[in-house]
Amino acid sequence: MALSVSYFAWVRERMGIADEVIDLPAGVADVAALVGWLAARDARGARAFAEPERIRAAVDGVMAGPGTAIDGVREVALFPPVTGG
Amino acid sequence: MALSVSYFAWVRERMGIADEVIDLPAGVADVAALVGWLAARDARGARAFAEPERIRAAVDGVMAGPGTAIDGVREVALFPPVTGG
Amino acid sequence: MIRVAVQPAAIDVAGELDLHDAGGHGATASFVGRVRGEGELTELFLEHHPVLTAAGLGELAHRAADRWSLAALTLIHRVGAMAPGETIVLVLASSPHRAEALAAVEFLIDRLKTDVMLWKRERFADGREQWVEPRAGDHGRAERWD
Amino acid sequence: MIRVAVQPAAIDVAGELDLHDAGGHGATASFVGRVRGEGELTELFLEHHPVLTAAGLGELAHRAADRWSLAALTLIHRVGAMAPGETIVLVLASSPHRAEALAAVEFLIDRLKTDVMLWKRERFADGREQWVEPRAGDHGRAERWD
Repeated sequence: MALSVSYFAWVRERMGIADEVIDLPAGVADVAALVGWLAARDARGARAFAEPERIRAAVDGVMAGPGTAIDGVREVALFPPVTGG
Repeated sequence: MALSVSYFAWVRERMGIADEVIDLPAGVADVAALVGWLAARDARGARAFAEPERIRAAVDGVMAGPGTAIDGVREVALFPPVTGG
Repeated sequence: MIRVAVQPAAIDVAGELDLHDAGGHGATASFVGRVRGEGELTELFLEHHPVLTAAGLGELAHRAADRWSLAALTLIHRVGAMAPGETIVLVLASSPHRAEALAAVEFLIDRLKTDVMLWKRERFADGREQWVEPRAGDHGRAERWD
Repeated sequence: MIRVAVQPAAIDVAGELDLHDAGGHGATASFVGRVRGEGELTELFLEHHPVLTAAGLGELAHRAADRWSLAALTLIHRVGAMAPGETIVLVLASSPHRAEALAAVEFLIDRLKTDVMLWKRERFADGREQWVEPRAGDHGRAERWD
């Protein structure tokens, strides 16, 4: 399944890219699993996602938790807690 | 004793003057007594001070209550509750 | 910097903001009160005491500056006759901390209604005039700060 | 009238105030957040999401408009690189009732810190860069509104 994944702030810096299209293996069913899969994939992912509790996500434009399903979605954004205002 | 008395808002309108100097008789010792004396003095005073509970005062530039002594003070301002802001 | 004024001239909000901003503070909260044109109101007249009104505003400003950590404070009240849409009062408070700037503005606007010698008179299209009565809620809001 | 913008261009506070004021509302509360120049900060960079940042601001604005009786609401957030003293965020809320205007501004500025996809990065005189960490107090302030 092809999934668009985008990264923001220090997650983007550590990944070295702003977005990519991933061919997601079966069994990676929710946000937490995606984060774990990215952390295990390579050194950049290991650095970006070393502390999964500091990662927030939006799934198809809606704020999501670690347990949010990603089956059939088009895009996931991964980022640190926001600091606007 | 000569006392400057000034009036504001509808108190001023009902009195028909903005300020006056009063030769205060002995025994008029506090703000409440002054208001009562003005109400008894003439028709304008009776109209302006018909409801003494709606009158506020400043004595020599400091907010004062009905029991504030006016013995020896230079000026008293009499006015309705404020409505600024 | 504390700036307090009681003035019959129109309040120049953008100009006051520029003056106030000179320091480049972290957070600026403000309040602008304007004459509402409800019920065919044609004029609002604001009466003041030549000495005590300015003194009262100055005291409020200093009380706010004692209570919150403020880099700058502006408190301007217009007096005399004004038309619907014109600005009656402007409060600007700046602080490194947004919560302090917001609290100071709220304190000042609440207290202005109850603590400063100012009286509003309304004139309507039919020529009728009336002095504004204080609203019960104003005292409740002002007392929150005691 | 609700106006929401996410822009790399400088925020024109006086111009926005004029736009917002067009209706001559009773009470206008505002908040201006600016880049502080502490600790030899030379640049603040604000990263945003091309779609979700504006959507989040729009949602917040409509939530405020549902909750309080507002005649007008302006919510402008700057993004990209900015220098100390420049304006990051502007909130303007007008209402016939001052308490509603003030509450709406406070709600929006609290929620902006926690609900909208924006990330701050600081650069210092020695070339060092760091992403700003959220402050524990921000979440406490934002949750007051739930």
